[in-house]
Amino acid sequence: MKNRIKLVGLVLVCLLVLPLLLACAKAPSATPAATEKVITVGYLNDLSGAISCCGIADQVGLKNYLQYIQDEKRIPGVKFDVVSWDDRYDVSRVAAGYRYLLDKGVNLIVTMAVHQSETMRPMAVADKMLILGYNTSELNIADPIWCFTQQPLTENANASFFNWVTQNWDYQKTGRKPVVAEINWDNSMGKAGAKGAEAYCKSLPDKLDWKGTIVVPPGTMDFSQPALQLNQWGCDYVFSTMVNGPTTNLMKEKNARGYKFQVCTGGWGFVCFKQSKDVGGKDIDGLYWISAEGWHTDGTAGLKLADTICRRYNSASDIEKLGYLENICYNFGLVFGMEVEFLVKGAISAGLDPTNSEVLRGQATKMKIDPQGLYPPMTWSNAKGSGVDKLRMYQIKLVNGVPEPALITDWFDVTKYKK
Amino acid sequence: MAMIPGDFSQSYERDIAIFRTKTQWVVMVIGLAIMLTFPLFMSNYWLSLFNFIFVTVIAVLGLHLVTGLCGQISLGQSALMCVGAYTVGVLSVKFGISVWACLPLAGLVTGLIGMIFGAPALRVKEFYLAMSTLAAQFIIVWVVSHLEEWTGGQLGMYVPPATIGGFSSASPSNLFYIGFILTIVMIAVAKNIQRTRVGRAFIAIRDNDIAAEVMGINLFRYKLLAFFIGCFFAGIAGWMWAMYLQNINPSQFTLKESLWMLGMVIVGGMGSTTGAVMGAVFVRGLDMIADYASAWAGTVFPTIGEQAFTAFSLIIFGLVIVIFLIYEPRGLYHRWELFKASYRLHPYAY
Amino acid sequence: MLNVNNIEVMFHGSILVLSGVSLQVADKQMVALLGANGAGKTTTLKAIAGMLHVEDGKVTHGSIEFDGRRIEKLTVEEIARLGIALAMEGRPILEHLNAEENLLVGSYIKREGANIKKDLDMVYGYFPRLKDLRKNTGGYLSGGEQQMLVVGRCLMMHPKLMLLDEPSLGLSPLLMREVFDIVDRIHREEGTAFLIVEQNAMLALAFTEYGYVMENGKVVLDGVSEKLRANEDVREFYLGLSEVGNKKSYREVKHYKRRKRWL
Amino acid sequence: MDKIISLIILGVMVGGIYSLIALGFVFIYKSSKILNLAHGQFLMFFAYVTYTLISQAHLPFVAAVIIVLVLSALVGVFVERFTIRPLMGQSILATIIMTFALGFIVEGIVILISKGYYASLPAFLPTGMWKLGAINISHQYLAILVLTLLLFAACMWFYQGSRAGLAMRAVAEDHITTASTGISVAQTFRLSWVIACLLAVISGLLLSSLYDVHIDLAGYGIAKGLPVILLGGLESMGGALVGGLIVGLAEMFGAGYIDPLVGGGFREVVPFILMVLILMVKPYGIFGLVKIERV
Repeated sequence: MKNRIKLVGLVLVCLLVLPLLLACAKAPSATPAATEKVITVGYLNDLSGAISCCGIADQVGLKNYLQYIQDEKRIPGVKFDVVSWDDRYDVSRVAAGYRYLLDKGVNLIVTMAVHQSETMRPMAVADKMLILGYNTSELNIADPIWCFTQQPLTENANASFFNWVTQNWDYQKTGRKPVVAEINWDNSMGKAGAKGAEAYCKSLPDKLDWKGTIVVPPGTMDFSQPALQLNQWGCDYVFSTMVNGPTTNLMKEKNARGYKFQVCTGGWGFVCFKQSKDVGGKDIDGLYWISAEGWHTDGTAGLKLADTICRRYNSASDIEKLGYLENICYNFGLVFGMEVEFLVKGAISAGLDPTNSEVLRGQATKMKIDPQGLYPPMTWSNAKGSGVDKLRMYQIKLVNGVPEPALITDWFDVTKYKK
Repeated sequence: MAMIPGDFSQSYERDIAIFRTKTQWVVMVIGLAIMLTFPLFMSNYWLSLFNFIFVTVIAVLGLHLVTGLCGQISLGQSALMCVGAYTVGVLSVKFGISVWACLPLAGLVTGLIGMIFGAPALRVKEFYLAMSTLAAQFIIVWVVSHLEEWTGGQLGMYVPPATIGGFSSASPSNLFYIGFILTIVMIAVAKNIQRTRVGRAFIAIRDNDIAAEVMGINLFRYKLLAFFIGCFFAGIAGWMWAMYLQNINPSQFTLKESLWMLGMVIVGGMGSTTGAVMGAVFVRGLDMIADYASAWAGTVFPTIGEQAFTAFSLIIFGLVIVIFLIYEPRGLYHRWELFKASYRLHPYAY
Repeated sequence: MLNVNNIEVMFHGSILVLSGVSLQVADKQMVALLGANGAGKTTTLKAIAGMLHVEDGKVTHGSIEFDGRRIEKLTVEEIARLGIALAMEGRPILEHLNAEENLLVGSYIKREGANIKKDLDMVYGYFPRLKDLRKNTGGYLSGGEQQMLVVGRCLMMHPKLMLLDEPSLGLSPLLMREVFDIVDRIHREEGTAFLIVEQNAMLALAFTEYGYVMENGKVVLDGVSEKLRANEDVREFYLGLSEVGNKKSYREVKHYKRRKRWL
Repeated sequence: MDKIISLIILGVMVGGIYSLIALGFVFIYKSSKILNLAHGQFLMFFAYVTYTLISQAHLPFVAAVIIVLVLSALVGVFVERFTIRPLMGQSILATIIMTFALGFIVEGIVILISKGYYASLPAFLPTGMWKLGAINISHQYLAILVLTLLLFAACMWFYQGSRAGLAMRAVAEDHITTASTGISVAQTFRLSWVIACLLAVISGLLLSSLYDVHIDLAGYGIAKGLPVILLGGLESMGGALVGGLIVGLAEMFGAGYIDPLVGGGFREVVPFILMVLILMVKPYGIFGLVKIERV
């Protein structure tokens, strides 16, 4: 008895002391071969929580693309390594994740949602760490900029959707304005989307009949009341700034009750075809992909490349089971990979050290990116540049099982509607 | 508390003293001095981990006073931290009050709000009380996220760092010193509350509140006081949290965190200040170790897939807590006491 | 039937509570176990009923036999199924269950469904008051009613041996008498053996056939109840009488005598 | 008017689902005074396993459900034996934290199985609806409501009318006293965990016929289950039913009428505000057992 107590006590003390011992040990640093530089990319996103359908495909895309660069020797002498952290869509885990990635010696961090980059921003500024985000808020891209964005501000994305509605609504034939509304998660993404949509729709009272935003807590499963409300409003179009999971629940509810409104999701509300198909079958209402100026100018080419890379690095059963090809987020992951490629290439061609986060940030703010024939030359949106305000929109349709984007709205400058 | 055989406490003061021997003092001072040198050689990673642990320790100490000492189960500690954090944010950003001045204010405001949610404690007991504090968790976060003009709502707000001259809490090493001092002060306060009249009244209420009332303890007053003090701690922790992240967002304060804080009190050992500190350090440390262990496990079994990381980290974390509770349901502190006792008595069995 | 053979009980692996306790209860016999507070009476009962492990205690020496079977290692419910029913001290009724459900809990180990009704009637026969209170919540019954309920619940088990721990605790003298009368009736009519722990030695000895006196974890005296009642020391310490009928002032009790005599 | 009636109907239907979730909590609480914080995870786990059996092993739905029911009974036995029984006699809070940690393990296992992906079970309940003017009643919700009521009736009968139920109530009151009457406490515990796991399977399946199965289901179980049982009273099945309906209705009306005024999300806090108000008047929930205190 006595010995057991002692033993357990010792083990406990050891457990408590272990962090201290670990602290004294050197942080594990990757030892690159003499000629090779290793760029460690930190990936912080949701891999198992509410938006996992996006995070997983995105991560696979990023990894595949970096592997592709390496295999094709597009940047000689540079190896890539990806370290991931799963934040389970829980903001309280983001700070821990940031620390973890930093400890793993990452050179830059790729992330997704706005709350993730926002939480990391003060620390990133202090540590001089470059963050590539997917979408952003105005607060996030205030000076000093350490967070860069791939996509429009959420509010702009939503505004551009309603812009599309005004362009395509047949006012003569119907003899009325389209009735529109939004349904959002009660979090940063949802609130930003609602703000943009409301500002836009209210600026065009003669073109849109804006009914308002329904806010549901993240994690909500039951959409019976929101669906009923949307139906009672008599909505024609409903834009959902929720990721695909909850949106499919809303669509299930809508289809089960035979409501008439059309649910559309897009912008950075992800396009996870696989799940939508599982739920809605052929009745997928509308999946829209809204991109900022400078990125995805030709979505078709991007999807074609995604097809090649995906088939090269993933087994057919995985592609089928997890539906990477049917998930636009896979494509977004590729774009992150391209961003990394552009930054590193730029740094090397300027004769700078690509493992230095500050150098990469410098490249991000001013570099011309070599498109390699995929994308036309463009500049990194200097945060408040046109990139986040000027948008175009594609509609994604499945053609023979392969998603094909069709351009439906060309450049649309959201700033025009802002006061 | 077991002492060296033959050495007895001969006065009441000595019996309730925190440090009863000179050795304890010396060990304590040396330990603290060593901790103070951490920023000299540790990386920012470890320092900010410590800062995170400081936040947790302060909040858990508050919960320890409410739940461990006074027996009022509270599931809203994380939300009350939210109140503290937003008090700093709103007062410093909207009203231009110095961040330092916000430190006591955060505690006071949180304490007062905590009293509102603690008020049902007079009528409501046990789990039902837990639920009125659970309501606090949801209501506070909802209110904060809807006072958009002040708090920025779900978009969150940035909080300026605390500065004196050139000293700014923005760097993890400076924040480490602030957090360190704050934690020591809060531990001392908690430990001393426990030793006073108030602390003894709390314990009486925990053990049998009807009997305590009969003995002349004003239940309402003391229960409210317990909530005030506990939430004051949460407010201080909230201040520290705001300094630690500098970006506060209502969704950072989750129910899961609140539940874990209760878990830390249990894992540490109910009713002991040292236990509360041990529990906070243990659970946070374990969380981190589980992450590292699962990253390793992920490289050993790469075929499992990308989610092995999360899955293993959850499983390892849960498993250690489960096994720990099976073998020591009375908490770390109890085990620590047994260990000390058997160590002192070595080589004699009894 | 029950043979407690020189048992030693230790708590927390270090605190010796009983040492060398031996007692026997024969078939259909009524036995009293007397002693001062802390003498180890309740612990003895708990050892027999297998409840020591709850308080981190165990029988470290000696044996307990029931119907020729060693039972000191069995669990509480196994012992209960052998036919030993323990009515613990402090009237442990199940508070939120009503009186009848409390009784039904006692019949749980019996498999035949039809007899339960008969058993209930039997218990109501002994305790007519319970029949009126049968839908009342147990926790709100009065002390005497709760005691009846406990005894009734044990009765539902049809035990061969019933262990009663302080059935008279906190009851008025009148109720005390009533409880003992009923116990006596049960003993006569059902043929149940009883081992009764009691502070009220006079009452207990009046109803039982044999008695044991415990002190400091040992059985110090035993004998036929009649003789014990006549025993000078028992009279002095437990009955508070020096001569028949005359009350004795406690001030005159010589405490050393106890030590001299019994150790 | 249509709106009110629609909201009432929705409230009752959704409330039925909440009651269904709460039933699992109440069952464990009634027999062992433990608040099983892992119930949400169990719901999700069994739904996932069913999905995996159907989609990966290509089993027919009924076979998959039978396998999962058997599995859940084993899980119940296992959980009781290795996590709950060692803590018998210890602080209840320790046991609750234990179930909380258990939830983490179950969540981890689910992530291992699901790899973070959503699952959608095939529809096994009647689809379609009745239209009464602007109001419509979905067959699926109705079927779930009916099944919930049947499940409640079965559980109530089990508790009030069966011998095992009586044993469970006795064990909940006092382990030692109950053991001294020959009832095996361990067996009773095991039975109650097995039944709770079976309930988790049934409610998990019913929930996943309405919604996608994913990690959020666990949190949903806790967030909706707890206010319901506290409103109704922790020990009362009838309370869980009534509490579920109250929460469902309150949420619907909160969302329908108050949300537009305060900017959304009010639905989430309505049950908690209601809960605090009701607890002030009835400290042990609407139908909860009042603690009998004698000093």
